[in-house]
Amino acid sequence: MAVYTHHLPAWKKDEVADIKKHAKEFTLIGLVDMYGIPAQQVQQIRRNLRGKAVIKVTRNTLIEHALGEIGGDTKGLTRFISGHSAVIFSNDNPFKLYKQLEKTKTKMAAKAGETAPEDIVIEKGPTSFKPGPIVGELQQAGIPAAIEGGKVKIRETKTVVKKGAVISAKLADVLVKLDIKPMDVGLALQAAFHDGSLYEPSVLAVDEEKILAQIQLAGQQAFNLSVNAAIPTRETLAAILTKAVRDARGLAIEADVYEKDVIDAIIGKAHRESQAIKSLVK
Amino acid sequence: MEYIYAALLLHKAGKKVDENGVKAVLTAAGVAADESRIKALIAALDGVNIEEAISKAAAAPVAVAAAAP
Amino acid sequence: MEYIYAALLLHKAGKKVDENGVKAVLTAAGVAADESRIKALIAALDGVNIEEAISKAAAAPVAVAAAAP
Amino acid sequence: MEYIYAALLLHKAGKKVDENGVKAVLTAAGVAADESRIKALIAALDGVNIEEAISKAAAAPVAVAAAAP
Amino acid sequence: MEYIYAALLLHKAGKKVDENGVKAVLTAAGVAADESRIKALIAALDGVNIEEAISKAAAAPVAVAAAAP
Amino acid sequence: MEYIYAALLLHKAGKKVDENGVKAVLTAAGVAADESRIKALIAALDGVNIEEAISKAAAAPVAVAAAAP
Amino acid sequence: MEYIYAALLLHKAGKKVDENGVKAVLTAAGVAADESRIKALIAALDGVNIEEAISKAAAAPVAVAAAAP
Repeated sequence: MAVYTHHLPAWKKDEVADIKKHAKEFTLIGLVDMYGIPAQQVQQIRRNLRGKAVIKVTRNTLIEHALGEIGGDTKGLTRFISGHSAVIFSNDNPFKLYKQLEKTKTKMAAKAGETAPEDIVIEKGPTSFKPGPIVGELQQAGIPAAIEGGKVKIRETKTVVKKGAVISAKLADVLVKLDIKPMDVGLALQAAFHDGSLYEPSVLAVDEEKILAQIQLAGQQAFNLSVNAAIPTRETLAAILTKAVRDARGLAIEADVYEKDVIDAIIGKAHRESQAIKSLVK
Repeated sequence: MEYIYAALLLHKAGKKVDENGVKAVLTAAGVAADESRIKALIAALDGVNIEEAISKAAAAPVAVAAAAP
Repeated sequence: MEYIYAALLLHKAGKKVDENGVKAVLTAAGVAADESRIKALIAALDGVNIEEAISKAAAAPVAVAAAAP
Repeated sequence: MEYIYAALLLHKAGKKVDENGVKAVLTAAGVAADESRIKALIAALDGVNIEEAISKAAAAPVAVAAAAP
Repeated sequence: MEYIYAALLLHKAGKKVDENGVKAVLTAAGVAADESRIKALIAALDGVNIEEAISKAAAAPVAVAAAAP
Repeated sequence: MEYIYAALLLHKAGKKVDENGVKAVLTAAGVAADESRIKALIAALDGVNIEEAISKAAAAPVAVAAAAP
Repeated sequence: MEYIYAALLLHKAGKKVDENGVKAVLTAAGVAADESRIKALIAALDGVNIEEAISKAAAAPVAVAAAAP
């Protein structure tokens, strides 16, 4: 791949200058893979990212050229350029951008030879098909179809392709007919440069459930510490008082300290004990 | 708990739950009754509807179980 | 319940739960003790671990509540 | 409950829970301490492992719950 | 917890729960009261409904069972 | 958990939970803050109602306590 | 609660939970740290096994409110 350092035509110079300008305006510069995304969907994605990210589609050579001119560590992005790369700019941090891009993914029909992103399961039950060659097509694709009551029916729920397996031409064809769209299509972040560091997608997929669970745990720990160590805060003092009183009541009931506040409970305890013995005696 | 059982026994027998009664019952059981605890018990029971306290105790566990969704 | 209360009173006071004890306690409470009922009670309690039976009674409702999903 | 609070205050502060201590604490709080109630409290707590009693009570919350409507 | 019990004691005795009161009670219990802890407690008490917190202590265990999903 | 505590500290203090804030807090605590982990945390918290997440937590221990028979 | 989180942060980071540490963390979070509250926190934590205190469930009144049908 040749790198044109001189004699670029004016429009190419403009493209390179545009990338460099954006790189100055945004804190994040990254590469996304546009492979296989229909133009219409690219428009939709751009709309969804408005205000959050800008996508610049241009020739790979020009992207490489611009990255070279920006220089420094940003140049490290060059090695992630692939056949259908576009440049993405954002002021979000790379994790947020990754999240945004994940959200813009939409479901599309599978093409023959594509890999199933998850188990594809056909539910049993009636279909809208009228009896005809479709029954044979379904059966050939491994779907247990039959005619029942003048309608085509799937006899039993079946996993037609496992996650990671290749979708055959026949299956792709019937999936379209069944209106099943198993493919997640969207911009895939190839790499991002932000705040002096290069981020690869492998580190950008954050387990948010885990972080939320940790937030809950931390909240619980702080509450426990405050109450158990009797450290009064505005939020926990009521709970501390309640615990202190509950402990006091518990002690009074356990130790038979006859006080007005707990005499009900002591009578209750005696009653339950008596019931237990009564049930043994009959 | 022996003090409260003495009180419950008197109550169930339809007797007045007072210091003398509790003391007599405890003594019959061979317990060296502590006057101050008897006094405290009678004071705590003053104004308490024992029957009601018992029926609440009987109802509570059912309510707990029923309340669990 | 008077007979049960009397038995538990003796038990809680650390005394032997026997016919004489129950009778003495009931009498002190002004109850006309029925010898045959006392005998039946003592017979029924024979071999029973009262402490265990009581603690099970206290724990049971909690278990019910906790088990309800 | 103020007598219980006084006892727990002393206990949590690592002090001996005795009549003098309870009386001093109650008096400082402006409570006209009743000698007999203090005696009853100390008698009831005699031989009781306070920490254990509290955690035992916490484990059997239904006993407490009986009073709840 | 001794600071908390001092506050509860004052409240129950119908006294104002303030720095002087808490300090006096703790001192009577033989505790070398920490001024900063007293201040923190009094500051946190501002806006807390003590009576409500107390009444929850009796009711809470039922909620425990009900809250278990 | 240090990163989480730092975020919650900022949140409770009414401050914005952002990269600079978390980094400053961690550094002050003597933790060698990892930029990438901070960025990941901030991204994960984006759009999360922290108060709600925490209050769910406050309810949790009760359920846990109830479940342990 | 920010003081509690500061203490938890230092503890989890393996640092000593002392006045200087807490103050530094709070200041970094942009909190105007109150010396007296910090002192109170440190005094309250004295002798406390933090690991144990954070994992021991303390029943939350929040659950009570949530459970009320």
